[in-house]
Amino acid sequence: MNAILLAILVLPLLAAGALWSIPAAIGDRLAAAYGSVISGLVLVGSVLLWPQNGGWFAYGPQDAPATEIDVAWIPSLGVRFHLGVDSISVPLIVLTALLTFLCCLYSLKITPRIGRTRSLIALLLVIEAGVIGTFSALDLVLFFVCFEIVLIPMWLVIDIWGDHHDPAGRKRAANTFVLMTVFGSALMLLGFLLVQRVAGTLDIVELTSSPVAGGHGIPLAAALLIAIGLAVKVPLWPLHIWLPDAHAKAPTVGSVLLAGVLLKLGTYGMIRILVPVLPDATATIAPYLGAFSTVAIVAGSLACLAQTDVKRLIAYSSVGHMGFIGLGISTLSPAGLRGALFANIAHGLITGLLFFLAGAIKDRHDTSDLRTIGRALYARLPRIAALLTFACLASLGLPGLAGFWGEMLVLLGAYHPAPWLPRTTFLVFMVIAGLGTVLTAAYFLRLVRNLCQGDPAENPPAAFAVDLSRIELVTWAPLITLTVLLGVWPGLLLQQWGAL
Amino acid sequence: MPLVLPLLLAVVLFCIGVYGVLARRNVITMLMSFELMLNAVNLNLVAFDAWRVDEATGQTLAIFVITLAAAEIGLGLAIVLLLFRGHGHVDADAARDLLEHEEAS
Amino acid sequence: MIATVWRVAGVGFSLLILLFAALLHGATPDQYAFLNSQVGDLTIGFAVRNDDLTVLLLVVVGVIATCVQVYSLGYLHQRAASYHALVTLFTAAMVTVVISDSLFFLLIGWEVMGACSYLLIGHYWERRDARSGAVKAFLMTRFADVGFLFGIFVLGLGAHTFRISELDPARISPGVLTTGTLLLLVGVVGKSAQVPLQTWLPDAMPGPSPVSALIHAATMVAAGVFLIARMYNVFSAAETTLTVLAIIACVTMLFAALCASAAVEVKRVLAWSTVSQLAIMFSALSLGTADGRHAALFHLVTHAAFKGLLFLCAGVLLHQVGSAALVVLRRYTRRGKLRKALQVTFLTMTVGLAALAGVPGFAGFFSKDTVIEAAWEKAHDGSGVGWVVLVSVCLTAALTAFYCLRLWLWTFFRTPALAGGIGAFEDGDAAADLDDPDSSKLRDAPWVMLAPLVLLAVAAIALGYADGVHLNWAIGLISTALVLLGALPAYSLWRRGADPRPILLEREFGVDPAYHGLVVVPVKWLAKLTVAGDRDVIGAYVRAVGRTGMLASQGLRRLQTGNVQTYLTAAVIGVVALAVLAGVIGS
Amino acid sequence: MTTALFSVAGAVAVVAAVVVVVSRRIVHAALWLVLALGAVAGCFGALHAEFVALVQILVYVGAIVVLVLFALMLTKAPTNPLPEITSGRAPFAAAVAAVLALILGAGVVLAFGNEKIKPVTDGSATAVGTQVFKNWVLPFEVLSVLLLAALIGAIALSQRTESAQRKKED
Repeated sequence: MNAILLAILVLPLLAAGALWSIPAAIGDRLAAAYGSVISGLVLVGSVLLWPQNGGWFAYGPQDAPATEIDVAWIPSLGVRFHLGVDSISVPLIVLTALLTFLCCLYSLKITPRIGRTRSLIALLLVIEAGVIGTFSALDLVLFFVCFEIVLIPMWLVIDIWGDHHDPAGRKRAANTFVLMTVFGSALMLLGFLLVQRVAGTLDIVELTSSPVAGGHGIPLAAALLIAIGLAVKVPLWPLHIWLPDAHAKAPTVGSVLLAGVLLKLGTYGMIRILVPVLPDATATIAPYLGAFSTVAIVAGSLACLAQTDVKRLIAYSSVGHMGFIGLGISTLSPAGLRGALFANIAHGLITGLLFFLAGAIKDRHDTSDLRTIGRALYARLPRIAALLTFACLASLGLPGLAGFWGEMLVLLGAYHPAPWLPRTTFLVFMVIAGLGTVLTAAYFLRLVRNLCQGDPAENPPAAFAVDLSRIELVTWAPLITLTVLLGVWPGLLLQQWGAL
Repeated sequence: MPLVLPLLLAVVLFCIGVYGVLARRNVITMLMSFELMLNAVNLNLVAFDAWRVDEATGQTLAIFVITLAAAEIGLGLAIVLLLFRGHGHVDADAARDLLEHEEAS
Repeated sequence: MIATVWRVAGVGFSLLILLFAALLHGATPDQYAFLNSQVGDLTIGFAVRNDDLTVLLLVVVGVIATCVQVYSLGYLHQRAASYHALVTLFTAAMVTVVISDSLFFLLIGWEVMGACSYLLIGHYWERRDARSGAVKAFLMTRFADVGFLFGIFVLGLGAHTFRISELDPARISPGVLTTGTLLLLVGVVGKSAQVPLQTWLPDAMPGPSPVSALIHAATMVAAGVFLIARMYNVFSAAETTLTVLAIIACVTMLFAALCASAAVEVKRVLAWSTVSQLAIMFSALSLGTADGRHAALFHLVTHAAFKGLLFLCAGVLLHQVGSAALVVLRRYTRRGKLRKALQVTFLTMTVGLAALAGVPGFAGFFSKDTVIEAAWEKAHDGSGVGWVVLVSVCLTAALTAFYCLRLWLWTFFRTPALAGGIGAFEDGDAAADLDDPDSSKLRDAPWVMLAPLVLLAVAAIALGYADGVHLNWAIGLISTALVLLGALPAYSLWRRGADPRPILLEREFGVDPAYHGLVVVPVKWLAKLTVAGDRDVIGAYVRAVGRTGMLASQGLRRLQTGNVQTYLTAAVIGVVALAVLAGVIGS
Repeated sequence: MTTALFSVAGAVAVVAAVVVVVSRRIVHAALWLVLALGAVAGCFGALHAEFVALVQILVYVGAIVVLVLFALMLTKAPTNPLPEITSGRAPFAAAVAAVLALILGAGVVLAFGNEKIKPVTDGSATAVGTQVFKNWVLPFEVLSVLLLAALIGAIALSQRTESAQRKKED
């Protein structure tokens, strides 16, 4: 198992290096095929890692992570190269591998107009390695390093392959993205160092089994720094300002990975580090975290209602959905945390699908502006429009699809938060978040109404608009299947997280 | 003779040299001020040589410094000449080729 | 090709439900849980159950769905594949609700129904009213469903189980019970379009008529009644909730009946009548007695038959005439064409309206009498709720008779007073009095559409006797008198060719504009405010940080004067400062 | 005796140095530099470091100042007084120099305030030469290389390159 873990971490990196070292003239198709093979292997490997006996070590120190690699790395600083996966991280790793694989597959036929697919594929592989590293790191410094590794390739992806109509805009979006997230991770590193100072170790397993006690002073400062640093990545309102621009300007595959995977780094970090390592301090800040998450739910949904750009709209919807995840974490209750974990996966699948669809619509109309695209997509692109409606319904949390269970468990957690949290406050959050789901429904229905429905006579079909192509069907089918599967069988994931 | 006498003289000479280097516009005057500063150093060396009563080490070093000064002034004046050829003046204030320009961003 | 597959699948699925119901009939009540997972100490998962209520509802759903699917074969040709698929899914969702024993499983069916109704109401998405009606339906029910979800939390955590069969009111504290049931009631009110969440149902009328029949007769709106009947032991233990339910039901039935008497479109009249009839069922449930539950379910079944019938008839009108607006229908009627051309439709619709109005001998009469009887018994025990329900139902019975007769007369009969005039519906329609429409091509619908009509018409009569006739003659007489009381003014007004529609009723008490002003407009403003806030407040901070960096770097660049002496001065100062610092630290 | 001699020479050196840095005529400044360096040589002499004093006069007065004067000629320096011989930061520079003098002076006085010295025991060329060739051979050789390098550098710098000339002709 350790070999597999190491392999899925190293293989994409080596493959990316190999891809860069061969001449640029190998052709886009070949590069994409190569990327597909590599990421497909990683996907297989990550599925093999799926823990047989689910255990959530973060809450039971006696349960060691299922798979572990632990060697000294920088002995003088006490930093170890400590990797391990358990039932929290494996689903996220599988999600990462799946989305990267689908992005590579998608690039076989559909690539950004800027070209240079070879480098794009290589960067995607680097991102994959970085994300998997973050999800499997069990050392704070290693976590930080992997967290940072992801940033630069994504910055390049937005900067180089972004919206070809707006070079200045995509550069600005990329810079805002990288600067804000680097700012956040700098704060996070400070927090880690404070933890190290108090606890004397950087090892997450050790820290989890003997957490830093105390909800004031240095632990509180550390928790605040880590929470803010991770909240930039989540992104939590009001630190979300980089997100809409980055998503709107990024290429389709970039948006998919950004929304599907990168946002999860923040929430994963909260669950992996903040909650178990600094339990008392987290309890102190949890009501504030919950409050900001609730504001994010409402503000994100409201902002969606006034968007005129389909990609921006979906980006803002991520703010709302990540708000749900933040609320779930802040409840510190079994239901809330499981809801957050579930919503992580569900959001990755559904928003990934939504961004694929938005990208498809954008490619066909050469713009993502709702007014320019026009209406009556049901008549012009019936299959894509139907899939869009499906994805919207899934995203607004329709029971029976994946989006529901996460939100439901989060609300359940808010109804019944951890006993040491102020219950009334969380009840208020629950009610506001519940109303936020109505707003969520409102903006998705508005999107469907303004995009899919309408009089076909007034919106004649574009000449080049082709409905669902085969590669699109192939890449989207897994996402659709998993959305439905997780919707009707949430136990598939919930059982992994065991009983408390 | 008190030791502070040559030392204080050296301090005064050195600071006059510093003033000259910092304040004068003519590059040649600046070089001359450098010479004053080097002389102050030499004075120190010789004074401490006398104080320590050892075998003329300070004097030797003073000789070395004088040699260095000769080399320095030779090179310095060559640069001054180059500056003059390039710009037509030897004004340190006007020689601002190192200035960061606004539009350079 | 795909459309054919879905057509066959749709009809087949409906028949399968009937078969399933037949198999379950008489089987011992049983439950079965599956796909469970533990979250903390709670079990979240699915469960199904089988009892009399399940079988009853399965039969109702099966029959109505079969009728609707068959009817749709003739009715709908545009986008038939997606239509039949969605209707099938809709039916499946209702079946889920009916067979579910887990609150979450029920919620899945409950909300999938909402989504399907959204998609089906928006079937004619070219039309503006269909689009907005669909969105409105989904959002209002979704809003209510949030309350429903919270109700599940409260009850589920209170009783420590999410299984309906394990919810024991005796083991739940009264406060939790009241809160939970009230929250569930919010969901029920939204789903069944009761006051104050009633406005979506009339606006859902642009959807295809068979879908309206399905929504109104057997599935979506009936789900609310079903839910309370299913959890009747919990609800009847919560006195406050029942009182609230009674008040809501009584207000709704009168409100909706008044609105129905002023509506000028056949489907809108029927929609309001549905709201009103559902309220009657809720009022019966709010009595909290076994009789009340029985009456409500009896009314639910008869109502499913005659309301399904009526909507399918309205569908025929729409299909054959092209519109169900009274003003259009009058153009045919004034030559007496409509009744003759659409004979079967006329006859079946007459049966349906008679059943709705509660004409003695028809199914509606018997079921309504059961409700009145249950209310009377409750009132007799000295319950205020019983009296309120009794009076409201009686008033509603009269009003129902009024609007049924009005609809029947104005749709199918020439007004003697106007002698062929269009009547009182032409205001606002400039083309109303132009030349006659070409009515020579007007003929009755194909047999696939008529067969369900006939079947349901038979049911609308026969179902009244299915429960065993145990008529209380006094109540029967009183309700007959009430029907007459309502019918007479309708007849006399029609005779005079007048159709007074009070402005308040015609605008449906101004609830919709009020909601628009109170909810939609502020939300739009808030949305704009949020975007502006993101751009001009939060974004401004971010931009300001960037700009500060740029300014600082420009300021630092100024220091690079290019003057050697400046650099030297700075260096000397630095040396001096360091020396001083060293001295200070050293000392 | 030596103290008096040293004081006189030192006073002359300070006055001459001040005139060097404040003089309005650059050529005068160069000539005052001769006096200042000569006075420093006198100081060396007062300390009985004869060889250093001689080298000071030879190299500084004889070579360096002459070089400076040549440079003044080559750069066509005006011989008449200049209105602006100092830049605007002269007062600031004076302040910096004064502060530096204060700190250094205070440090020197605090550190060596009570020390007395006698003139150097042996300031003859023999003593210095012995030192140079006994203990400082390697630095001495390196210094010779440095001088050579400076020589070559000065030539290279002051020579007009062909390309520069061509540029000028264009």
